[in-house]
Amino acid sequence: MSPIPEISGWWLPLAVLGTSLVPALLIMLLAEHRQGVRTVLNLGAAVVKLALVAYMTWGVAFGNNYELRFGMMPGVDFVLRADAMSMLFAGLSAALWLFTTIYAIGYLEGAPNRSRFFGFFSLCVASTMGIALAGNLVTFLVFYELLTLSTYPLVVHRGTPKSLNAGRTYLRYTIGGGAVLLVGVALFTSLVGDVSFADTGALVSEASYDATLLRVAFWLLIAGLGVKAALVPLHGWLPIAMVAPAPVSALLHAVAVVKAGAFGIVRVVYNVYGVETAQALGVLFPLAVLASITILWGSVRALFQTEIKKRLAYSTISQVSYIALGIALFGPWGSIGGLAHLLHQGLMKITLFFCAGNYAETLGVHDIAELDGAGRRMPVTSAAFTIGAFGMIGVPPLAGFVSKWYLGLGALESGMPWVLGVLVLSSLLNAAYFLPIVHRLWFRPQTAPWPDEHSFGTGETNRWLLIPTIATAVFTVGAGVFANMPYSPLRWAMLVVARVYTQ
Amino acid sequence: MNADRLYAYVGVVLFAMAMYAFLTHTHLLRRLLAFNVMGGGTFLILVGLAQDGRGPDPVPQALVLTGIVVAVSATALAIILLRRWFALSRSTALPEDQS
Amino acid sequence: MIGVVLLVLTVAWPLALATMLATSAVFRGTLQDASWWSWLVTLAPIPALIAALGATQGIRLELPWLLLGSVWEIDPARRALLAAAALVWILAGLHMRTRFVDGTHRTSLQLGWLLAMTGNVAAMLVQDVAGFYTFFALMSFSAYLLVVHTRTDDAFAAGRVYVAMTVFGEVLILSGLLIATRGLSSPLLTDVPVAIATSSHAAIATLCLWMGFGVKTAVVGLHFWLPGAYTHAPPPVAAVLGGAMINAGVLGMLSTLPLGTVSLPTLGAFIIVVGLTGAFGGALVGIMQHASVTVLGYSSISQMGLLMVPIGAALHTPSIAPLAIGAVTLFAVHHGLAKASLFLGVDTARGSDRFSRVLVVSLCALVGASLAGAPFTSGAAAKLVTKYALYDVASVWPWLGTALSLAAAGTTLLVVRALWCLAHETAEGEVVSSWPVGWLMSVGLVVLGVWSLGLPSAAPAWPGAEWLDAVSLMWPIALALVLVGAAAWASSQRLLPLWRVPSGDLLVPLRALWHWVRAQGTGIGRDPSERAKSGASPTLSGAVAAPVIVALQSLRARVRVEHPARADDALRSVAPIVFGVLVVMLLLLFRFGAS
Amino acid sequence: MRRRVARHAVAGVASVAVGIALWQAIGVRSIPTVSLPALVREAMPASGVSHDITAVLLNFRSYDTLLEIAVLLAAAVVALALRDTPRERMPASQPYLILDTFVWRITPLLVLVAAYLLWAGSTRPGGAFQAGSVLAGAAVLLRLSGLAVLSVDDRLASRVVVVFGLSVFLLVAAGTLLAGQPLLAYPPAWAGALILMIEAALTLSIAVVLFSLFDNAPQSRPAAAPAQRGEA
Amino acid sequence: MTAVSAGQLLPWLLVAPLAWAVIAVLIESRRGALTIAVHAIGVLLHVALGVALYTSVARSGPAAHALGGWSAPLGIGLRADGLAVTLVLLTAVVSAACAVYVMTTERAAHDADAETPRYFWPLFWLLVTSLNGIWLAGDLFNLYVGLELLGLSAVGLVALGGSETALSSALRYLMAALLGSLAYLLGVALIYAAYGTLALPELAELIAREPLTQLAIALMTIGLCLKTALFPLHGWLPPAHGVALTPVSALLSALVVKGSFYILFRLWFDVAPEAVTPLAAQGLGVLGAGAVLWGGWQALREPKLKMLVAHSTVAQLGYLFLFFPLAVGTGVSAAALATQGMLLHLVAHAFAKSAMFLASGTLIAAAGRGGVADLAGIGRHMPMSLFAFGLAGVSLMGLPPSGGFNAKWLLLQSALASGQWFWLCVLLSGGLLTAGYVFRVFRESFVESKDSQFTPTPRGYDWVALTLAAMAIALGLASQAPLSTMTSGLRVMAGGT
Repeated sequence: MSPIPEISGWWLPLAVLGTSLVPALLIMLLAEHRQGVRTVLNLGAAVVKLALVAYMTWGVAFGNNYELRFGMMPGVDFVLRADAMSMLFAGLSAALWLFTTIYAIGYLEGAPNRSRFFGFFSLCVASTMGIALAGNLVTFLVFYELLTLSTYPLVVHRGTPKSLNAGRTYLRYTIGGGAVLLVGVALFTSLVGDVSFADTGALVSEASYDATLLRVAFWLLIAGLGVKAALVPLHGWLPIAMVAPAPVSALLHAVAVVKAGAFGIVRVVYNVYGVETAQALGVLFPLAVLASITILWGSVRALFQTEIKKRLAYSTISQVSYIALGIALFGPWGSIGGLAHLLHQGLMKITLFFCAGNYAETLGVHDIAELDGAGRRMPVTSAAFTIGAFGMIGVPPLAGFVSKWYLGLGALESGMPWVLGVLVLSSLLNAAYFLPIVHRLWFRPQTAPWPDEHSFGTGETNRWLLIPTIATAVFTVGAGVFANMPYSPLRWAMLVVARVYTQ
Repeated sequence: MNADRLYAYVGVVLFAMAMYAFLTHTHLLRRLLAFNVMGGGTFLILVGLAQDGRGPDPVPQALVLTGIVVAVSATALAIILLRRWFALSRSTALPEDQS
Repeated sequence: MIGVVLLVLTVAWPLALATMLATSAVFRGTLQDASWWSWLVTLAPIPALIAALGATQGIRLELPWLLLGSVWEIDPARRALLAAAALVWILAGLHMRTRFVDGTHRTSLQLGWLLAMTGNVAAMLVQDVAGFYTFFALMSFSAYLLVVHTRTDDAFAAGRVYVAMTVFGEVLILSGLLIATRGLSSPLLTDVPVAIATSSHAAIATLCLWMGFGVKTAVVGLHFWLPGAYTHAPPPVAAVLGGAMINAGVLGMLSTLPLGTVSLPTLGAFIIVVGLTGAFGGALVGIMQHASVTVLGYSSISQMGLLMVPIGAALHTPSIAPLAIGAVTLFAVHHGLAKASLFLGVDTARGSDRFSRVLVVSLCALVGASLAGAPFTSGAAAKLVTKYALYDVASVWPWLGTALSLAAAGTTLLVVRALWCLAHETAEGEVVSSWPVGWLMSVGLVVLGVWSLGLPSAAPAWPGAEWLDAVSLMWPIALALVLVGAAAWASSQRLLPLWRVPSGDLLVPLRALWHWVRAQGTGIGRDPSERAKSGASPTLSGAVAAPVIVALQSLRARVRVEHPARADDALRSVAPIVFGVLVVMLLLLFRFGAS
Repeated sequence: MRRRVARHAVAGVASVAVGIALWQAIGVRSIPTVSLPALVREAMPASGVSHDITAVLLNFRSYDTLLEIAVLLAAAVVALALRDTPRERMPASQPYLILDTFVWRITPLLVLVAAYLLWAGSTRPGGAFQAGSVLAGAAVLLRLSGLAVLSVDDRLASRVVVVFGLSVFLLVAAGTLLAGQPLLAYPPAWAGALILMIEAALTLSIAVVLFSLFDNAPQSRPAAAPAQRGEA
Repeated sequence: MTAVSAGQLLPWLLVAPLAWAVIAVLIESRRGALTIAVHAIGVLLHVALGVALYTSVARSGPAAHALGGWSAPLGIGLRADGLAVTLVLLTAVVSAACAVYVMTTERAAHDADAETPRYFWPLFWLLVTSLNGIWLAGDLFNLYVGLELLGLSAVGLVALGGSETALSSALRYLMAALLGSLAYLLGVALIYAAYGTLALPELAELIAREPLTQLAIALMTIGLCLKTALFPLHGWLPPAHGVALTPVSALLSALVVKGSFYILFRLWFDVAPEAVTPLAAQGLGVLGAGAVLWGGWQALREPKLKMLVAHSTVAQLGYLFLFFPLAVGTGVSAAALATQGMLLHLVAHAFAKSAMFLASGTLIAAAGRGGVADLAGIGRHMPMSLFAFGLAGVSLMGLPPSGGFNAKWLLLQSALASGQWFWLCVLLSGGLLTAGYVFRVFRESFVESKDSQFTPTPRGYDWVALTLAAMAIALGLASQAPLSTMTSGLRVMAGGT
């Protein structure tokens, strides 16, 4: 059945984790000036990890199981396991990590504290990998918290009062969320026991448990995860955390933090409760409402932002909730849309943040108003930004369209046609806050000198910054144009969903 | 009431009184004295109660001897610290007890 | 095989050109300045034209990996529209070529031109929903580059409205498609009407789709973008907007609305009413305009309003759908070519001296006659076919024929007004030095009649003698000419009130309303602190939040205080008390804790 | 002031409560079933000494005593650590005839008493601590009377004496272990001798330590404060 | 080593450190290489003994040793069950780390300021002896002597600082310790009077619920609580732990306070489960909750780094007391979970807190001053120390993966299993407060300021702290084995009281 030899691949998840954990420690120990070694370590680890993840994905597609399990404490196992769902997230992280690493190397050229930065950067990805591969709630929690810790030094990296305050806010939210999540996990475990994630839900016979307590546990879990997923009203940290360096923002928004929350919600609904049980418990509808509110609120707030990164941040709040929305739409289509958006949003948002970083690094531009004419000065970056923005709006053939299409189908399928209205409204708002930027880039003449321009020889900006930007933009297009190709995000989401529904 | 029982009761009274003193005095030397009296009370109870109604028992007596050495050591240590403290601060009470 | 290659080239060739152009721009190349390159751009739709003209048997290509699974096909029913679009693009391109070579903002112009063109022709040959939607969007958004080409404030204002409306249209289309095709993962366009027919939300889906495409076809109420865009864009751009891209919208309607599959009487009637409103309203507002391009723009609104009538009728009475579709196709092709020709004429006139201008205006009058439906023109054919198609619904709305005729009168008025404006406009804009080949060819095409392009084979039996019914064709024109005469006389006597409806009609009050709303809602969505900084008056929410914020801040202040932990000191000084209390407590707990 | 009242009130209540609780509990207590005295009597022959308390102290519960000596050492070490450096010698006092004579007469007597107490410990009340205390008392007396007594200070010799008792005790303990016996399990034949040896060593050390605790107690004059170290 | 049984190993754990205490006194005047070498050998030996004993007991079950060849109740028994040997090993490891820290100081001593104070080593070894004595004791009175030895050597170590604050703290500590010991001793007296024996195994068989016994347990409980610095009797702890030398603080917080707690645990759950009452357990739980909140709150406001860590100890000790209400009067599974959680917390806190103290000391040494605010900008200079501090903080906060998390998890599960939701809130708020004060330190350290000056510190400091912190973390991934060793044979695991 499988063309891959059926190896007992317990070491594979470990290796995937190790490829960022070990470099993280090594890099932290590295002296500040050893730039060459650090770069090699960073990129080498990223490439190796990507290869491992690709191999594992291939294996999982053919039904192989890679599992590492040992007793963590009485009654609780530490489980790393690669199933289709985990590869969805692991693939995203591995791929985007490579780009972000390249980007960060360029971004931080000559900046202080690079060893610390890249150390925690790698640690952050290790946590993301752990979140992806976690095979039960407790293991998930382990890496979820590790993520909080490893991102904090990145958020406050600049060490300015502003970033330190942002870090404090960030912590208040995430640590608080972690605590709530802990209670949720503890409550669930005390009700059901330490159960591993299963395709159709770990909760075998919900009838034997107290439905009210199950609901309470569900909402505790969602509340805990909702902080990172930036569900309104738990989203406050995200715009503030924007003071971090651009690669960090990219990482926070596209790959790591918000995605961890969203992915957690996915796990809870599909692999812990099981989507059918969740539907039976009646928790999906409120979740959809919550996600919808978040989508709209984020978009509305984004409209009023004058800083590029802040606008992007609110956009993230809005966009990430598409994932939660897709999950909450009972039925395969909605699920496909939500899961595909997990990947698509990552690609698009990381592109946008790369671009924002490029503007900041090359031109010193931080405010939207300063972008006039940037398209002429930095055409490639601006093109990438345009692609990302259009993708966010959901313009075909970009990735965002594909997600929206399936979300829309899901909305109708699940009997919540009003969700379609939310999608429409959100798209309009997206257009309303993205298109003016695009317009400024391309159609407005430059009116004032750039605030802080750097020259990078012939190219429009540092090559390390440009290449990942182009790559993710190309992927954004590719994920849409070739949505129906095997191993495309969409197809992988379909594969996952095929395993999630029992009927 | 036999002698041993009496020892025990006296021990109780000593202990309670010394405890009162320990808790109310702020002068460290007084406290130390109270501690020693408390210890005495305890030793009385230890020996008296153990022997009450059962005749002489060498074990509690040995325990008390050990206890005395320990108490002496503790007292000596306390006095050393106290004198040093007094030398440095010209105070006989702990900082929080100085009005 | 050649057919498939052509099909691919139709889309890939202009896309490849666009890619080359972008690459050149990034690397600061000079490709966009080259004369030979401008020819390539101009003639980029050639594969499309060849494919459309040559594909008598139809060509089909399945690309399952593309998007959600794509199917490209030129079927006989669409050949005419595709060919017309390709032609319009080529002819307009000939007018644009000088601008390509030495106009301002060459790169973005060429890029927009190529992309919009690709989207336009591809939308006409893609059969799957996602693909169609994709290319439709590509066309719509790229056209923005063309609309704002002059980079004037007016152009930007027009562009903003254009984009806003486009986005609105896009999401409506998306919603409509989603509602229509629920449960279908990668549906084809042909599935849509069928799916709507069985859907319980047929009316909603249809309405969404109609409105979505209605933005592109400037249905009244969704037309706000059109006057501005036509006015402020270069006339050849208006030509492709009004001659080619508009037809993509028409095609969208024809493909997705459940024409013939389900009866939606109310919606059909509504569409007819809206259409007629557009037809007459467009004419009424149009004749009060002062720029030829604007008048022509309103003419488009008016014409498209007319076009809605058979569509609405077909929704109302499914049985007439085949005829109606044929009529609409014919109408669209005719209108596209004629309107493009007129715009190109404007472009030509603007670059001409006074003498040549007379010539230009007279030739334009020929085209205008066709538009007005004068006998022996393609307009007449379109009109008659339309009337024929509506024959079956005459019992429901007996006044429909009259209304259509009256509308023709309106069209005539508009044409006259446009020509009048054109004749009186002072030469402005870029002077076209070369011989206006494109325009002349377009005039030729219109005059020779469009049906030689190959009418839809699915068209109804030809209404033989009826279309020679000159009276029914002529009286509206005559009426219009009388009116024109009267107006001219009144004008010379200064009897005519100087009404001016600003270009953009309803948009003006809407815009005012928007500004008012914005002014009211300035505070919405801002951070409270920012609001406080800006000195805004306290709001209700602020009043509610204030105590909470104060409490939190005082709490924070307490935490922040960095002095020795006094509380612990206090506790330490009462340590004996605490010990005593605890002793008593514990004794009690042990003594009485058992029960 | 309020706090003072509260302190007295609470301390009174607590003390009375403890007292009453103890009083009551003593009144209703039951006689234990286990009788250690009987066990002690049983084991006396093997203890190596004839006095039961000494047997308990240095044989049955010798481990307690070992730790107790460690406690004493701890105090001594702290005293050494905190002792003033350089030490201000106590000024030689004026010679007081009566005092001097008394001291000179009584010191040998005290040493003798100590020796007796030590020896008697195996058969009747007495033992190392009592002996050591007497010795230490003699030393204190000498010091107070201003007579030359070596101070117990940092010198190696002092330290050797301080740990001498514990060292012997430990050596015996280690010896028993190395002999494969339980800790401090004296061979019955040697028990008496070993105990006496330990007691003797302990007496010396206890005396020195007790004296050093007196001798090294910091003076109350701030001038003598050593340089402060470490954390402020 | 194979031939030596655990029973034979036991006494060496007392003899060896005591011998080194003697040696330490003898070589006190020598500084430098000799001292380091001698004590290094002692430390290695101690660790080796600890490991040997642990493996032996973990493999073949509990061991006992009748001291002097006299079996209890006449003699004193030493007994080594899984819990005791785990704590012995813990003591060996943590004390070794602290010793290495001190040796690093001695090696790097260029100026007198950095020198170890005189007579540190004898007190250190006495402390270790007393700890081992307590873990392995099988006799109530012997525990008293052990407690006193522990208390006096700890007080001595605090006083070694020599400063005014050090002395007042030491005095306060001593007074508390003495009062606590006396309360305990009185309890011992009553127990002996009631049962005629002091041996724990016998007492466990004999003890019944009667007024005298209950009074004795109550007195011992209050005394031990005072020595464990249970809120609100904790007043002595923060100054003492905060002012002591860095490695001393680490020892005190990691091990010393655990000694009295250990006795309390043994008393309540091994010796006299019949005599304790659920209400009293709830009372202790409430005080524990108070400690968690109060300690955390104080730490949040504390301007001095080491004091902050000391307040944290108060809070963390509170968690230990949450165990009582969860294990007394509840079901078997809840009690078992609570026991596991508490024991794991004890161990994890020992590692984490010692690491945190050592890291703090290093940071202070680098900054030259002890305020949290003085750390501004230290992140760039002392990344390793901060990393160790952070890892330790992770465990203290109860964030995974760490021993602290697992412990908290088990306590949570126990609270849920026994239906006592209230403790859940306490556990959570405690974690949040901990996060608050840990990140206060980080916030300062990440400040990028150019003007602050930092002295470099020996690398060894960081490695020691990192090792300890890493152990606290590793405990989060592999807590199964130590837990099963620790809980094997405990009565409370078999059934609640």
